[in-house]
Amino acid sequence: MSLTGVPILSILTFLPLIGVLVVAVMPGSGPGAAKRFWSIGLAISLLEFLVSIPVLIAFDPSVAGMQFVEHKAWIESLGISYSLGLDGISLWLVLLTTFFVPLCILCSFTYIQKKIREYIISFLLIETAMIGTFLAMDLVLFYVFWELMLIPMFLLIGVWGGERRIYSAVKFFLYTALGSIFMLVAIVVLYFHNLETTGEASFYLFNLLELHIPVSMQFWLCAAFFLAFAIKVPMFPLHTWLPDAHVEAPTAGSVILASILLKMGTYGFIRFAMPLFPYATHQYIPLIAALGVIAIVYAALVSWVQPDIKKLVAYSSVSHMGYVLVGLFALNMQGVEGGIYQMLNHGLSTGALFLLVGMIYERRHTRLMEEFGGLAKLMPVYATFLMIATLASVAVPGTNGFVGEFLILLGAYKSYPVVAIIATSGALFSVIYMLWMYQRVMFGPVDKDKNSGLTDLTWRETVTMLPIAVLIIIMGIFPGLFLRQMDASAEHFLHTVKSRYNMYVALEEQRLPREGQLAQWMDFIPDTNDLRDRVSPTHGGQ
Amino acid sequence: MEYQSVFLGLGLALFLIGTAGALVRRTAIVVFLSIEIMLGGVNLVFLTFARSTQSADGAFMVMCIMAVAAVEAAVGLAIFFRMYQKTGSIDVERFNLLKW
Amino acid sequence: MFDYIWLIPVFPLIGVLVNGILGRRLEETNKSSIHWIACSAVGLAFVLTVVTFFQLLALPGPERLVEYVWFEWIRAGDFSVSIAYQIDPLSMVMCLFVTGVGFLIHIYSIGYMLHSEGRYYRYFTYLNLFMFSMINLVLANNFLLMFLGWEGVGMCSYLLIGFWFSNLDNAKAGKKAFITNRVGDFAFLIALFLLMISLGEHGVWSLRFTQVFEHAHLMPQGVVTAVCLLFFIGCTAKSAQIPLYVWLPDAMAGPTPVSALIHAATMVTSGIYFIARSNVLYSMSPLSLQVVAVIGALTAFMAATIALTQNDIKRVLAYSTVSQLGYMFLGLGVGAFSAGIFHVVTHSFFKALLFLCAGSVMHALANEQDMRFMGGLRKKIPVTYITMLLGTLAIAGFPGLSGFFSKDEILWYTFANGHPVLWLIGVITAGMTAFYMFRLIFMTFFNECRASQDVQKHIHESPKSMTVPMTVLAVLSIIGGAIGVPAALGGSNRIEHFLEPVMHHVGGHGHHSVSTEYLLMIISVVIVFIGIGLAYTMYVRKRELPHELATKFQWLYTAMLNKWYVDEIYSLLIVRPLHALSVFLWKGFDVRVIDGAVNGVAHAVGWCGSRLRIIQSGYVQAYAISFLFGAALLVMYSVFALV
Amino acid sequence: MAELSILTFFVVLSVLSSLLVVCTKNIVHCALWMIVSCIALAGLFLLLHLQFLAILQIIVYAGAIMMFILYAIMMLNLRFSSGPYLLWNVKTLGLVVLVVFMVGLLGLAELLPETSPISGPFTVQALEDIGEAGILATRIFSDYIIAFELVSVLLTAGVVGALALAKKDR
Repeated sequence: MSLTGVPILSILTFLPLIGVLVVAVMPGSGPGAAKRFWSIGLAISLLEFLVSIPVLIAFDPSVAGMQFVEHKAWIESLGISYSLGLDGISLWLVLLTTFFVPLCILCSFTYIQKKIREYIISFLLIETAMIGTFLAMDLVLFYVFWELMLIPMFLLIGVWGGERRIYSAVKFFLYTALGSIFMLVAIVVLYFHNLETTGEASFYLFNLLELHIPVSMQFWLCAAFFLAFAIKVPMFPLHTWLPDAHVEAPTAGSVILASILLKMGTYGFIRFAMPLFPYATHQYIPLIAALGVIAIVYAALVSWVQPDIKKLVAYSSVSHMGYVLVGLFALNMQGVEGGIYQMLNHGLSTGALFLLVGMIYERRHTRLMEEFGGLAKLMPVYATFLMIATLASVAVPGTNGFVGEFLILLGAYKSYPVVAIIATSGALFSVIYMLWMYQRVMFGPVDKDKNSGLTDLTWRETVTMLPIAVLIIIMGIFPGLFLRQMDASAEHFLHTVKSRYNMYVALEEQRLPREGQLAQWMDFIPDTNDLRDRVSPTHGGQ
Repeated sequence: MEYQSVFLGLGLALFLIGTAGALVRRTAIVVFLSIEIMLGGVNLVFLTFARSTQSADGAFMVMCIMAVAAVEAAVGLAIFFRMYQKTGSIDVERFNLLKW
Repeated sequence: MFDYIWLIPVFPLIGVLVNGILGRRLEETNKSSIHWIACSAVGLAFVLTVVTFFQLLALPGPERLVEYVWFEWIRAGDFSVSIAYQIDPLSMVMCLFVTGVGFLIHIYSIGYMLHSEGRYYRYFTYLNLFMFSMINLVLANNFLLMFLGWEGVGMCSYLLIGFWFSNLDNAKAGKKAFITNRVGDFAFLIALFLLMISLGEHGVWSLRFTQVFEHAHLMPQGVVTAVCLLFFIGCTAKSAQIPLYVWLPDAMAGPTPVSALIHAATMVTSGIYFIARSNVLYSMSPLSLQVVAVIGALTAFMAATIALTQNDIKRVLAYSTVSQLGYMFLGLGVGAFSAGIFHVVTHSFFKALLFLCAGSVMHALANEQDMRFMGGLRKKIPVTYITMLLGTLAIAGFPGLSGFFSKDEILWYTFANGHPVLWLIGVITAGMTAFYMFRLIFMTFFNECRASQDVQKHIHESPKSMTVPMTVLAVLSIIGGAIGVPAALGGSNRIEHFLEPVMHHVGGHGHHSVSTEYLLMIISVVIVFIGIGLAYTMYVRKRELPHELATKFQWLYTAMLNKWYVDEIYSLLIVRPLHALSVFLWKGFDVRVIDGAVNGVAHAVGWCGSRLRIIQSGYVQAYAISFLFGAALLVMYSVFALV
Repeated sequence: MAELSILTFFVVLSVLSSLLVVCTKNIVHCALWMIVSCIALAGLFLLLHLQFLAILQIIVYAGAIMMFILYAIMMLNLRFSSGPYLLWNVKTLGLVVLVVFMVGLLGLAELLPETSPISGPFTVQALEDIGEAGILATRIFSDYIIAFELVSVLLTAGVVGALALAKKDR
């Protein structure tokens, strides 16, 4: 299947935006209005999913670089371009997005009662933003989508959320915006550095990748990028927005937040921060690995003692994303592929968990574990789905979670064994909190009167859950279907980072012949030596 | 030009007097009058320089200022009128809606 | 020739899928079809295993190793692992009894579970899933697929222990089992990675058993020992050894057939299987073998002491299982790998039998488990009585029955390979085993019936579907020893020869004469008889004696009755501090420190604003003054700039 | 000499009347003194030989604007400005700042370099020949046409705005 000449990525990105327009002008009153909105929203998101299928089919796994590239000037005077591209790393994330949005809309039919039009608009808008973020190859374009994503999410939490929604929404917004501001500054600095050295104005990622960035500058730029992405991931200790946001957000909002939005952080690491600043990345490895592994253990322990199911799942997200970081920063094939795979796993299993939590919340209007008990007897189908999601979350072999965690740990053992050993304990703690939750909610006698009337999943809810459950198993048994698509890109990524790192190392050795060693941490605090960097070679590449 | 510094000094003095009045007085109309005095001082300076530099710009500027002053008077007095209708006073210290 | 072996695990999988998806409907319309599907799935797997076994037998000894790669599972970079199976004597022995005993217990379950509460289809789905995982565990040709089975059986065990989840205790027992197993898996995974990394340094990027064992000599001694010990921790969890045995007695909360299948015959022996499988590694590290032997012997002894005082019929059996597993590890630890496996096989026969009989007793007594409310059942349920007695004799090591041969083989190797102390512990344990097992028999089947009148009225023999598997297992318990009759008793020890290609031999026992072997055998037989006699005295003849002893050795009795307080100690030392730490991390650190800092920043900004807003007085003239002030500053600045 | 005395007279009158505008309590008197101040300023314009602007000053300021203000005062029936100041300390501060500002301005004026006269249309010759009204007229309709039109738009807008504001509510 060939897609030459079709701007498929633009279509993919902006199709939901067209949907927004359609929904915005629809007549919104009358008896069937709500139903009409839902069906249109669902139809558009399903259409989007269908559009993404040809991308998967036409995707050539043997190509390492970007595919379906669209590169046009946007604001020419500033060198801002409209460039989209897709490779093996973003392929699955995009598909995950298009896969989840219909499910999210499907699961909101009864949950959302007010402002349905606005709700669907927010959702479609966020879909555009998410896909755009995954596809953008120009830093400004990326930044635009990245920030665009914030607003609908802010609304989703703030308008359709729970009791403390305003606090949570503002917290979410400020946390994320804080990071983005630093990233914006870093982007601008990068741009001017590029302008200075090459005389060309460009925000295009692949132009900037050619750039030689002095080591001390790299250190700070990398810190700024890392901050933005680390907040999004979220990395310990910048994670406290997550539990609040998750608890207050409506179910579908939580799902989107956990399944897709968190991936932007790790995706940002892979796509931008690490290739652009390979030397600084290497310097940061101990820090990130340590924080990642702390997140794994810490969040697992904290989630163990949560009384609120949603909060428990939220903290488990932090733990799982810690794995992703540990994997990515291992900087070897297993770690990186495992990390990307774990991103998908986490999307599926945590998304499923949030959906399931939302389903009982809708029935009982509480999420406290102590309010439940014995649900397995009343809701067997629900219990089955929750069990599958739980098992995936605790990485039982045969589910997708295992493949990801195993590869990550394997990669981590190759790079930093001590970290990896501690990270392995996450597999133990995850069992503790997940089974604890499962037991408290599903097992035991039905001793609360309010619970005795609970009904099992409706067909609509079953339809929502079934694809996820099936995917969890398929990804656990046939990971090759997914991993093979990202092989070439992951290898290319590693090659880029490594080769550029080696180049910097060589330059650093030239720069510091006396010590005969690499620059250390202290060396990165700019001082008068800074001037030396400025006269260092300004060519890119080899 | 002879006496230039006298004219300039007078302009400055008028500006100062006007400013002081605008800052100090509480009745809105008097504040307004003080501002007119400030404008008068400015006008004088403009014209002095127009004469000494032989430029017509200053004179034109004075004409504009006069026009603006007229508009100001019209709109300002209308505002005072409204204020008075609403509160029964045109004391500027009573109007602090901009306060936190 | 072996291209069909992927079908062995797939049959149970089909059972899982069919019952799992259609089961709910089937249960309403056609309940019996559920067990037909499940049993035939396992039955077919068994038949196929037998066929494979004979095909393997047809091959000459050295060629008895066939690997079948089904499809690639995980590949990333230069690391790759496949779903692939390995047919060799060891995996065949394991697979044979796993599917065989599994099949029998599936049949037994029909009678046991048909009228029980809980979803019928769910039970068989889980049971089939267990079979699938177990078959993967024993047939896998690499560590990772084995780990899939390893975790899979743990998961099924969790699900099945908590099968009657309406009682929270059952669910908790299941959770405890899973978590304890995960503790072991933690060590297991570390060992796995360590193994891979250290072999990877030598360019061997593989988890295939054959590859790993072939290149094991490349690894330094210390690493091998570390790997072995870590693997062993995993095995202690799975096979219920000190210090991680605590989950197994609680696991008796599950349905009795499950206890028989998972917690007696198959899953708990996977630790032994694993060490036997990795005997190459263990042989390279004498230290780790030593540890295995000591832990095994200690566990055997300690579990036996606890079993002496328990009153719950299933708990006695559970502790006896722990004790017997200890024997097996003892056997492995002294280098008698085939003897360990031999005991696994015979144990699976008689212990499954014992559990099934216990289930039959409970079935007759309306699910009564406390032996103090049993007694006198000899006449009322004769088939159960006879089969259980046979099982008891087998486990006690009555000469000629299966347990005798396998246990004696282990004890003989222990002594022969130079561990007299461990041998002594083993022999004493054998005596205790005989004692508590006969205590069980006497309390259950002899004397008067102590059950309530209501229950007594309904005592009945179990249906055919239950008694037939029991009978089959009883027969196997009697004759099962025939596959390993030692040369000293005129046998040829067929199982040892069969397993020889897989096993790496450690030490030898050449310097001991046959007469020593006879002597040891006699000693242990005598001790066993002493144990039986003691039990007879205490529980049939002088029945006040146990009570007297209990009062006399009060502290000892209480400690044993409370299982040496191990659960409590764990709770105090590990669970509670961890929980307290977690609460602190959440409330003290997450909420107070991190969120406190975040909200603190917000409050600081808010405070500044509240101070600064005083400037915004709303008075026009005040604004004018500040405007003037700014203008003045600008003017002053330009003055000074010009100066 | 006569010029100097006239100049002195107007300067003194201007300063005095301005001060009285700022200081008198009676608002009507304030307005009246303002008219005097405007006339004094017009006299000074005359001394600068700018007759047209002097006339304009009298017509627009003293005539139109001040009449307007007087009407307003009458309509609002204002007499004296109200009691003690609320913000007297802030205002004192403001006066101090004002003085500083003025001193600064003077300093700035001293420090600025001497600007050489630009030769433009406002030469003495031209003023005598054409008169400044003529000069301005040609400029207004050539160079300043846009500004001029804008001012007229502003005036219109002001009128409309004043009407809208002063109109009674419904």
